[in-house]
This record gives sequence, structure tokens and C-alpha cells, in this order.
Amino acid sequence: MTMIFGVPMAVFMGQLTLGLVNGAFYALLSLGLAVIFGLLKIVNFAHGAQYMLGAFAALLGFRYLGINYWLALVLVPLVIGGLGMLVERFLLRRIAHLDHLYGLLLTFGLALIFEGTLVNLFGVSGARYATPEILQGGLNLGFMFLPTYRAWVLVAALTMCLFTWFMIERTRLGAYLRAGTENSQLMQAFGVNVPLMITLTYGFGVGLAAFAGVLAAPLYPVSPTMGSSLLIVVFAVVVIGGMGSILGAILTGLGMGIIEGLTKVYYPEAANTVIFLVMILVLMLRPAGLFGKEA
Amino acid sequence: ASTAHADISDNEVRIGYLADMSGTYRDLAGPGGLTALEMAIADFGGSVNGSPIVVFSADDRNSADVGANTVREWIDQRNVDMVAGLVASSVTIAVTKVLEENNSLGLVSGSAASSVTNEHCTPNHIHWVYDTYPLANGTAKAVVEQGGDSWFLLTADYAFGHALEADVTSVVEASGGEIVGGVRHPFPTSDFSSYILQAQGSGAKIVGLANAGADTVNAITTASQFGLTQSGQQLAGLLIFLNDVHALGLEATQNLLLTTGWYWDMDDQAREWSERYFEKVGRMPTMVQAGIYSSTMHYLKAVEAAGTDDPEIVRAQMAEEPINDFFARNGRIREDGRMVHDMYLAQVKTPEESTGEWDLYEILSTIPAEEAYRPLSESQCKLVQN
Amino acid sequence: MTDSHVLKAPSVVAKRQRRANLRRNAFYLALIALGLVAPFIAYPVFLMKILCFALFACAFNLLLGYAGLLSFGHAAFLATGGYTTGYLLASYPGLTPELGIIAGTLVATLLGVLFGVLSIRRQGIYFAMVTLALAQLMFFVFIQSPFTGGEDGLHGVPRGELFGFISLRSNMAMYYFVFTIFLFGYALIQRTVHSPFGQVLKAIRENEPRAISLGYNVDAYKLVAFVISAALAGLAGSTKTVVFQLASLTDAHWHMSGEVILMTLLGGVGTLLGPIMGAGLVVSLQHILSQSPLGNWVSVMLGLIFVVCVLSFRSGIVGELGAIYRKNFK
Amino acid sequence: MMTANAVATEPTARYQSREMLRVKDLHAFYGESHILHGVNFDVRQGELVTLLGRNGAGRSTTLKAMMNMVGRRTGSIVISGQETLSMKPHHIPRLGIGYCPEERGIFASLDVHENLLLPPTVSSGGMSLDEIYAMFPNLYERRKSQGTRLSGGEQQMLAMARILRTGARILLLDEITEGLAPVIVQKLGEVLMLLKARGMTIVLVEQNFRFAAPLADRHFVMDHGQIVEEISAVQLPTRREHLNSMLGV
Amino acid sequence: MSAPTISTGPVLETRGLTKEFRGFTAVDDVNLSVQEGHIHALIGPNGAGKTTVFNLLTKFLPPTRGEIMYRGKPITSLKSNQIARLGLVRSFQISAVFAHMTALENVRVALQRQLGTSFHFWKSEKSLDHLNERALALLEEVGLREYADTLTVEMPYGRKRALEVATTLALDPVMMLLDEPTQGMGAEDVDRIVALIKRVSAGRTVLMVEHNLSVVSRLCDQITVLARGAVLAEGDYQSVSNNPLVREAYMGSDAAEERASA
Ligand SMILES: Nc1ncnc2c1ncn2[C@@H]1O[C@H](COP(=O)(O)OP(=O)(O)OP(=O)(O)O)[C@@H](O)[C@H]1O
Ligand SMILES: Nc1ncnc2c1ncn2[C@@H]1O[C@H](COP(=O)(O)OP(=O)(O)OP(=O)(O)O)[C@@H](O)[C@H]1O
Ligand SMILES: [Mg+2]
Ligand SMILES: [Mg+2]
Repeated sequence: MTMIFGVPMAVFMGQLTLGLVNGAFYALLSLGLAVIFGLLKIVNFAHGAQYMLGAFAALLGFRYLGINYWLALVLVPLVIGGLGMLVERFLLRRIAHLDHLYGLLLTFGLALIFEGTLVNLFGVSGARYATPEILQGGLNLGFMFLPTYRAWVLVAALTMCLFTWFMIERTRLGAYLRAGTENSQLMQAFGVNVPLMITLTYGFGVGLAAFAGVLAAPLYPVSPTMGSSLLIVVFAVVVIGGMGSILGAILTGLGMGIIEGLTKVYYPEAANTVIFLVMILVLMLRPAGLFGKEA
Repeated sequence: ASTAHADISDNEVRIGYLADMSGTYRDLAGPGGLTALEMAIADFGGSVNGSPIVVFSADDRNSADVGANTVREWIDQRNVDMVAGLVASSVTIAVTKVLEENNSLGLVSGSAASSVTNEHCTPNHIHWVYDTYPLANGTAKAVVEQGGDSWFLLTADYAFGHALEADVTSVVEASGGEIVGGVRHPFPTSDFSSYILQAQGSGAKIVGLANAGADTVNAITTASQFGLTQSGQQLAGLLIFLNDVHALGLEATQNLLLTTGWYWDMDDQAREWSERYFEKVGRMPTMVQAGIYSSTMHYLKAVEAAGTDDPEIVRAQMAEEPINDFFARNGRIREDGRMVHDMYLAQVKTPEESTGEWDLYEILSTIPAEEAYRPLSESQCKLVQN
Repeated sequence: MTDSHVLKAPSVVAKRQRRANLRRNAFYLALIALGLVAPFIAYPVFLMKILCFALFACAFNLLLGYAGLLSFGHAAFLATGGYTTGYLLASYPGLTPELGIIAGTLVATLLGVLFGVLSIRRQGIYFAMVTLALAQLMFFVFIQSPFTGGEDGLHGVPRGELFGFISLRSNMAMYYFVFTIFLFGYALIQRTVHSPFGQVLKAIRENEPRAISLGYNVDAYKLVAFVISAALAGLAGSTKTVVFQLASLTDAHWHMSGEVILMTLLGGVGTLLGPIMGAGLVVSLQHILSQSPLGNWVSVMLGLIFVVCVLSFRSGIVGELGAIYRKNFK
Repeated sequence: MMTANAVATEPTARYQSREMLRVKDLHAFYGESHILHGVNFDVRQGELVTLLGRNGAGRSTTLKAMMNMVGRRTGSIVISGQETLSMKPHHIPRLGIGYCPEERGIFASLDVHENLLLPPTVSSGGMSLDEIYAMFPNLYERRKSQGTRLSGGEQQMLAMARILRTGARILLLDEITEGLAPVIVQKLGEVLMLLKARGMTIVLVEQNFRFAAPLADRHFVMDHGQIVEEISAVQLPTRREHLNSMLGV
Repeated sequence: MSAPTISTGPVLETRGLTKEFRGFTAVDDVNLSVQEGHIHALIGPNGAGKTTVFNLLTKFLPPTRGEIMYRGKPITSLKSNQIARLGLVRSFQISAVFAHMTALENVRVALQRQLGTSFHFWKSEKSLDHLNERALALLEEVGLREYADTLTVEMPYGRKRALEVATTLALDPVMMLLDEPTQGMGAEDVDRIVALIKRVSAGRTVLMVEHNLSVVSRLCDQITVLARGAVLAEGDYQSVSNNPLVREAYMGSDAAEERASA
């Protein structure tokens, strides 16, 4: 069969496809992070944990309340997002005026708390979450067998990304948010209720993470540590894309998925590292990331 | 008794339980292991020749230096006589170095690396439950014999994975199979889809998992999502434990072949103990948790018999006695510190076959103690003359 | 022009400063005394761990607190120092510990130069991320290269004889050696901060373009600060390895870079004592909790404490104390 | 306020017209430092008053205090009949106030056009975009470029222009001529006249007395966080010397 | 490539200096020539490109095209800090001070540079104390003596500008580039600064951007008017202020009044 760079065409295509799927995941997660950082300048270290909470909420909701996948896809982001708002309202707001580092520290602390608690409650070996019937089985793309669910993840994630991008880059609300984060005092002097806006935004960002969590539940074992391993990669994605650039986060997410996918074929040992290599190269050439505005 | 008393340091037998209490291996040993240890002490009567048995426990958080420091402090500050548990190989190796330096004693139950009693062996620790050699051997041999003669290996890219990979490769080739391909994935990896795809591309009959813990779990999950088994390939888990299978569910793991040192349901003795354990913990014991009980019990008996908790004497005494309890059959402690005992080839039941949450394995055959482990003739251990 | 503070005659201020200096010196003497008697009260190895991390945190704080640079890759220097020293001492039995430590520190310093050159031009979070990325590459190197023992780590490092004749096998001897190293490192930082160089650093932190327009090559200054910090972090790592006789990936993992940030923030950024307090607190916590029945709740406890600290002792323990102090004595 | 609209356009009606703004015994603090020590003044519908004074006299702080942008405040600030001391910052502008800060506060993350559209309209009757662009052609030219990339003066124009859109009836303007070319300053003078004619109430903090003099109905001179002098336009010719001495000219 | 120049000639010269921002030309083929010892004003409507010219001269922005000559030698390729070391020191339009340092320290940081010990992280701060005297003198000069130990944040705006001038002076520059030194100042501050600039310009060259025409008329020997990035007119105050183009583009009708008041 035809070979590309020394691997069978089929495998190559397969890797591209899978890369795209994972990419969509990164995109969704880094999007939430970008929204929160870009708009609130909060380095949300709890993002991984909130993603994990999303997955757990779906799992437990199913176990104890019989909430099915589709319902979870809607409810969980709302619930966890709501939780996020509480966090913002009662914790983050109190340190908003301080150096952003403190936000990082606080969310990091929260991450430890969430994770540690769940570890003690459920252990770490991770539980399974059944794939909904409709999405079971797979599609034969000719060059590979693609589980239907992964195809769905791709679609769902991208839709969500585009929606968010539009909300923030193309609407008046978005403009308020961007301005509010730059000089909230002045925005208030214009009559905008900035605190409320910030709470909602944080909630939304967290909601995105939770949404990703629910999407992930059927893919990976649902375990308290599922988030922390992902967090740092997602950070890298946001940075490469250019902090606060929504579009950057999305495109970079997809791109990194693909690059990582190919690395897994040509130099698998470096699969977890390649993204950092990319990050260094990018920041060497474009100090504010691929899509970031230079200050 | 007072004479015997004299030889028990500070008139207490002090045992330190060091394990990953909160991380990846929590369910393998963790708090359950501590319970098993306490059961052993209780069953033994709580004291040796009138000297009470005291337990300290700590979480090594899978970090070599946390582990080593904890043990160093136990020895410096509390004169701990024996350290039990010991899971992550990196921690174990670090700890055993400390034990050797301070001439103390360690009973390793959790670690997988066969190097623990090979290049890293010391006169101060005993490796109790299992190691990679029999796991790889048992499984690989059996699989090849059943016709699975072409292999693709998914290897965790670190020392331990490499060792496992080497073991398997030699066994597979020795028994007439061949390795048609493989990939070394970073440790840890959460998404295996790409590797599974490569495995599918390789056309090998068997996909061997030369990794552990979460990696194995993730690999198996992904494999089932990509219909690996449907497409005629079979998985061989080289290092998979009861808690993994339990977590993964039979749907994903059915028919998986694996080698184990013990299974709670393997006979009446085992069942009887496991029921008691279940009462306390609410989960069935893993082989590691059972091994912790077994090794502790053997240790206490030796202390009693020797009338002292002096490590060297106790170590010798333990080696004297063959081990035959609910856990180990035909067990004996070799000079390299390896406790060899019968191992078992098991197959994961299908959901249909399974009668309960914990009814997971079917034992296919027994691998005799003397064949199971790496022969001393191949040993690089400094304690072995050859 | 009017406000009360404006009318203060410089001399008054000067006097107050002098008094403050006196008080500070007395305070330091007290601390040193404490350091000297400590091993008779507490477990030396534990104290040494605190000292190593305290030095590490101080090194980090020099960068964050006084050059305004948040490095998220300092673990790389800790680990590089550790591995180098560990490897040398383990494989060349003749080598004395102090030489091993010096070697480790040097290598870390070189790495610092390399990292610095690559990252120093980046601003804020981007700087943090470049350093993180570089550190991750180092992690990869460590995990791949055989001499580190990969996952298993590097074990059996001999403590050896200091200068070839003082045995460090006894914890006491080791402790005083470590304490000396710590004092050296701390004094160096202390001096750096209150040096002409320190003044320029401060200026740069306050207003970079202005500093440039005054003719300062700001990147060079940042780089020097970065390298000093890296060197001291390396020193901490090397020392740690000699103390615990092992080097492992834990020191290279990004969690370690995170931990040092936590220590520093907890203690108080830009305060000279803060990092020490922070390190002490974090290390003790992990230590105490991991041995208590609450063992499994270590991370939860730590998390709680961080949250509480951020909410109630914003400027870190030392910062808070300082504030209280100013309130009552001004 | 709409009702007042009609009245105000009739200049002579000004002095009988109702009070828009009354500041009584206003104290303000930045953390520890006590900046305003009991400021008292009032502004009537359609009036333009200036706050003069040396640097650091507390004029900007007075405006900030009215917008609830300083640390702590005591006293009373009544805006078109409502006590605002206890109001949340974002409710105050909705009383029809537009604030143009000393440091301009142009948003880097928005382009000029977005900056212009940013402040929510607080009432109808604001200027249209075309009017504004006609008034400040530079801004039209640069409308696509990032807000903070504008020249110092352009930023000043933008800061002024954007509050004209909101339909605010009370304008608090801090040093709006700062760094502007004489032509523009002249233009701004005309603009203020126009706004006055439209019955807007304006508080103007100025250093450039020559600019302020012909526009203002009354001048308040501040020093050390207090109003030390009130001079009406009528008295101005006679009091000029005195005023100059106070301003240290 | 550098043209020969006589020592009494221009200190600073630009040839076809141009700066484009994504298509928009902020500075358009400017040939500037500042004579030794002059106080040279750069005026022009807002957005004319004055600050940008400053940024180009001090290399805070790289020119798109054109050359910059200092004493006849091209300095187009130097870095900002190297320019400063040549003795070309700038101030900023939006005031630039070290906010959390005292006024004294602000000035001292500038003085410190010539010491050449600025990299000595092993020396004590005290090694700088002998600079205090000079620093206080400079503060005295700009009337900030009593602010010596005040943190700069707490100083009123006008005072910050004065402090900035003092800091610039500390470098004993050959040439000072002042971007709107009197901006946002009360009348009495303005006069102080004007007097100050007059005083310190002795033996120095000054290039300043200024909107306050009375200041310009009082101080400047030579004036260059920029409009839309290009040079609109050059000459002394009289000729420039009478130039109808300039009146139309910049001064407006009350320029006469301005001049009168000067
Ligand atoms: N954020 C702040 N923190 C502490 N003090 C401040 C702050 N802002 C201003 N001040 C002080 O308040 C006093 C008044 O400042 P304000 O800005 O109101 O002066 P002003 O009259 O506007 O003069 P100008 O704006 O021309 O400097 C000054 O002495 C200044 O030092
Ligand atoms: N970084 C930049 N990117 C894009 N455009 C810029 C940038 N900097 C300046 N400009 C544009 O270049 C033109 C000249 O700006 P400059 O700051 O030099 O004006 P100026 O003469 O200083 O005006 P002012 O007197 O108001 O300060 C302005 O139209 C401005 O919008
Ligand atoms: Mg002001
Ligand atoms: Mg300008």
C-alpha cells in the first residue's frame, strides 16, 4: 500500500483524524482557559479539576439519579458552572485587586481540594461511563475504524468553540468583557455592572471545562486525576495561541492535536513533550503567541 | 519470657507501613494494605513474647525521596524494625538502599520490578508477592502456546517498561513466537487511540501491554472502543491487577489473559480470609494486600521463634521456614531475597460467566514456584554466587 | 506642597531607617542562633530538608520578588544540580561532597544562562510559559538519559567526607554543613537585593522603558538576576542530593516548580524572610500530615491552607506580620 | 432630566433652572491618606463650572469621588435630586453622568471604533457617530487601529468623544485639553459651547485657564482638598489678579 | 556611507526618516537637523507623528526607512540603551517615573549608571550613598527637595513631570529629547519647568515636543512643524507662526493671543 514518510497511508490518515479529535478536545479546554485568562486575567489552575468534576458529575448523576448522557451534557455544565460562579463570587473576587499570581495560587489550592477529596471518596483507578447507545459502534472511513463517539466529540466540541468565539469576538457583550478586564473601574464609571459580568464569565469558562468533562467521560476512565495531567498541556495550547485570543486557542488546539498525533507515529517517546518544543519555537518567533496582540 | 524480652529492641516490635495511600496505586495496596497488616497483627495476638507490636504508616505519594526520607526518619527517630508495603518500584529501590545502609529490614509486597531482587537486591529486604518476570513469562508463554505467535508491544517508556519489554520479547521468541512491532509511549499517557491504531495497522495477533496501572487501564479502554478484539486481535495484559479489571469492567477486559500471584476466590483458605477482609474494607483484596498479611505474619512468627527483632537474625529465620499459607504455596525465600511461590495463569471472565461484582478471574493453570521466577543462574544480584 | 508625608525631613526618615536596620540585624542574629541550636531540638534531616527548600525558594524569590520575573521552570535547576552532583559523587568515589556540590551548581548555572538567553526577552505569563516549556524539555532529557536512572531515580549517593576528612555520615555534621551553605546563599541574595545591581533591578521592575531610556540594558540585568537565581536553585538541589543521597524525577517535575511558587507566595513575595517561612510551612505540613491519620488528606489540607492564606494573609505570612508591625510602630 | 431639556436650551433660563449637582462636606480618602477635606459646591442645570487649582489640589479626586471611584467617602453628593453616596459605582452613570478621566482610559483591547461605541447609552439624545467623527476627523482616520496605538492627543479626543455618544446630561471632564494642539483646543471650546447650548451640565477640571475662562459660568478654586473660592463669570474681570495669584501664575 | 560634517554642524540629523504602521504612514520622509546648542521644538497637530519621531530617534521603534546621524555618524542600527549612552536621553509623554521608589532613588538610579558598578550585585547599596548629595542638588534644581523621601506614587502629577526632568538631567545628557514636558502642569509649574529647561540647556541641545505655544515661543531657537507625518514648515517662532499653513493646520486663530501672552 502507499506509504507517506515511511508509514502506510492508512495509518497516516488515521493519525491525522485522531489528532483532529484530540485537538478538538484541547481546543474546548483551552478555550475555557483562554476565556477566563483573556477576560479575567485569572490563571485558572482549577480548570483541570473543573473538567474532572464535569466528568464525575456525569458519572454520579447517572449512577445515583439516573441522569442520562444527553441530559448531563446540558445540566452538568450549568451545575459546575454555577459552582464556578460561587467560587468567583466568594473567593476570587476578594483577591481580584491583587496580583494575578494570587488567583493562580487560590485556584491551585482549590484544584488540590477537589482532587484530593474525590481521591479519598472514589480512589484513583477510575470508573467507566457507558457510551450512549446511539453513539456506540463506529464508522469505517476506509483507512480506519473511527468510533462514532469520537466523531461526535469532534462535532460537539467545534460547535461549542465557534459559538463561544462568536459571543466574545463579535458581540457587544464581548467588547464589554474585554474592556472590563482592562479597566473595570472605568467600565463601572460608564455604568456597566462589571462584577456581575466577571462572575458570569468565570462561570461560563468553568462550564466549558465541565462540558469537556462530560464529553470525555465515555472516552477515558473517570478518575480524580484525569484533569491535572491535561491541565499543563492545555495551558501550553493557550499560550501558543496567544493568551486571551479565543480564535488562537481554538486553532492551536486543533493544530496541536494533529502535531501530537503525528509525533506519536514518528517519535512516540516525545509525544508529551513536543508541544513544549513547539511553544518555545513559537514564542521565539512571535513573542505574544500565534494570534496574540503585542502589548 | 523476660529473657526473650531483652532482645526485642525497645521492648516493642515496630513496623512501618509505607505505601501510596492516595495516588495511582492506592487501590492496589494503599489503606487496604494497612488494614491487612493490622489484621495480621491482631491475628498474631498484638504482641510478640509480650512485647507489643506498634505500627506507623505513611503515604509515600509515589515519590522516591518522600519514601526514603520517611523510612530514614523512622529508623533514626523511632527505631522501626521492619518496613512493609512498598509499592512503586522507584520508591522501593530508594527505600531498600536506606534499609541496607542502616541494616534494617523491608518486606516488599507491592513492587513489580524484578530488578528489586536482581541488580538492586540487598540482604535487607524480601520481595514477596510477584514481579515482572513471572507475569511476563507466564502470560506470554501461555498466549504463544494458544497460537498467539505474532506480537505488537505497547511499552511504557521508562526503565520498568523497558525491562518488561525485554522479558516478554525473550519469552515470546523462546517459545517460537515473534515480535512484529511495537511502540514506546510516554509515561503516563491518557490517550492511547493513536497507539491502538498503530497496533491495528501492524496486523499482529496479540497486542501486549508492557505498561502498568493507569496506562494499562487506558490502553484497554481505548482498545475496546476501537474494536480491537472484534477485528480479530487479542490483548495480553502483562501487569494488570484485580482492581484494574474491577475498574475497567468485564465488558472491556473479558477474556484477557494474565498471570497473578494470588486470587481471592482461588480456594477455600483464600476465600475465608478474603471474606474477613471484605467485612472490614468493602472491597475484595488484591494479591498485594493479601501478600502484606502473609509476609507480616511470617515476619512475626520469625521474630517470635528467634526471640529477637534483630534484622539479620530475623531475616535468616524467615528464610529457614518454608511458606505455606492462604496466600503462598510452596513458598521459600531465596538468597537474593525473592520469595518464590506458585503463580497462576488466569483469564478474565465474560460478563455472562461472572456471578458477582468481584467474580472476575478464572484460574486456568498453576505455574510451579521454581519455574515461575527468574532462575538464580541468571541473577545479577550481588548476594548470589555464580 | 502639603501632605504630611511630604514634610518629613529626610533626616527623620534616615533615622528611622537606621533604627530599622538595627532591629533587622538583631533579628537575623536571633535567627542564626536558632539555626545553630535547632538540630538539638528537631530532627536534623527534616531541618536540612527545610533549609534546602528554603534556599530554593529564596533563589526563586530573588527572581519573582526583585526582578518581577515569574519562572515556572525552576525545578529544572534544582534537578540539574541534584543529578549532576549525585551522578558525580556516585560514580567517582574519590570526589569530596563540596566539589560535587560546586560542580552541580556550575552546571545549573550554565543551564540558567541557556534558559535565560532563550526566555529573558519574553514578558509576564509568556516568560513563565517559556521557562516551563524549557523545564519540560529538561524533564524529557532526564527521563530519557540513562545516567539519571529514569523513573527509578539515582540512588546510593555517598555523603562522603567534607574536604576529604570531615565525615558527613552523621546527621549533625551534615546539618551544620547544610546550614553554612544556606547562610552563604541567603547572604548572597540579601546582598544582591541591597546592591547597586538590586537598585537597577527595582527600577526595571517599576518602569522598564524608562530604565532603558536611562541607558540600562535591561535584558542583561534580568539575565544576571536569572542566572544568580538559577545557580542558587542548583546549589539547593545539589545540597539536597547529598543530604538525602538520592536524586529523583520529583525534583524535575513541574509540580516542583509550582511548589516553590506556593512556598514563596505563602511566605511573602519580595520579602527576604518570606520564602524561608513558606518553605518551612509547606515542608512541615507535608511531613506532619503524611504521617498523621489524615495521611490521605495531605493534598486537601494543603489546598485548604493555600486558599485560606490567599484569602486572609494576602501578602504572605511575613508580609502580614510586616504590616502589623508597621501599623503598631509608625 | 428630559423635562429640563427644553428649559436649558434657553440660556437666560439657566440661573433659575434647577440644581443638578450638590456636593456637601465631601471627604475622600485614598487608603490612609485623606485627600478631600469637606468639599462644597453645587451646579445648576445647563451650567458649566470649572474646578481650578494647583497640581494636587484635589480636583481629579473630587470628580473621582463623585463617580465613587476613590477609597472611602463621607458627606453628601446629590445628583439630580438623588443622594448617591451609598450607590454602587455602576448605578451612578445611569443618572445621566458622563466621566472623562484624567488618564484617558482608552482600552487597548478594543479598536478606536469599539472604544467609541463602548460606553452604554444612559439616555437618548446623545450625539450620533457621524456627528462625532465629523468633529474629530483624526479618529475617523484611525478608527480601525488599536485604541492605545493612538497618539496622546488622539487618545484624549477619543476619551472625550465617547461620552458624547451616551446621551449623558452631566459631564465631568478632567483636563480634556491636556496635550492637545491649539486648533483642537479651540475646537473643543466650540464643542463645549454647543453642549452647553444643548443644556448639558458640565464640570470642567482645567489647568488651561485661558481655555476655561470664556466658557465657564462659575469658577471654583480648590486648594488642599477644599473649595477656597467661588468666582462667577461676571466677577471674573475684577477678580482676575486675585485668581492668578491663587493659581500661582 | 556617513557624510562628512563640521563639528559646529547638526548634532542630530535624519535623512528620509519614515515609519509605517500596517500601511498607515505615521512619519513620512522627515529630514530633521538639530543644531548644536539649540532648543529645537517639534510641534504639530495631534497624531502628526512627533512622539513617533522621538521613538524612532531613541530606537523605541525601528524606522521603516531612512537614516539617523549623530554628530555625522549613523546610529540607525544602535539599540535604545546604547543611544542613551551616547548622551541622547528622552523623557516620555505619559510621565515615566519609578513609582515605588522615592524621588531621591529615582534620580540616583540615573546617576548610578556612570559609576559602572551597576552589575555589582556583591557591593553594598551604601556604595551609592555618595551620590545622594548630587541627587538632592538635582531635586533642589527642579524644586522637589522636600519630596526627596516621598514615594513617587504619592506625588501630584505635575511634580512627577518635574522629577522626570531631574532624572533626565542626572545623566548629564549631550542632548535631551523632551516629549511635552509641561503637559498637565499648573501655570506655576510650567514657569518653573521653562526656567529649568532654559537653565539646563546651556551647553546642551534640546529637542522638545510642545503644544503650549507660549512655552515654545519663550524657549525655542528653531521650530519644525509636522503635519500628517511630514514636515510642514521650519524656522524660528516668528516665521513659523506667521505661516498660514501652520496657522490653519495647527495654531488656529487665537495663536496671536498666545504670542501676545508670551
Ligand atoms: N491613587 C492615589 N493614592 C494616594 N494618593 C493619591 C492618589 N491619587 C492622588 N493622590 C493624592 O491626592 C492629591 C490630589 O490628587 P489629584 O489628582 O486630585 O490632584 P489634582 O487636583 O487633580 O491635580 P493634578 O491632577 O493636576 O495632579 C494629591 O496630593 C495626590 O498625591
Ligand atoms: N504603534 C502604533 N501602531 C499604529 N499606529 C500608531 C502607533 N503609534 C502611533 N501610531 C499612529 O501614528 C500617528 C502619530 O502618532 P504620534 O504619537 O507620533 O502623534 P503625536 O505627534 O505625538 O501626537 P500628540 O501630539 O497627540 O502626541 C498617530 O495617528 C497614531 O495613531
Ligand atoms: Mg487631576
Ligand atoms: Mg505625542
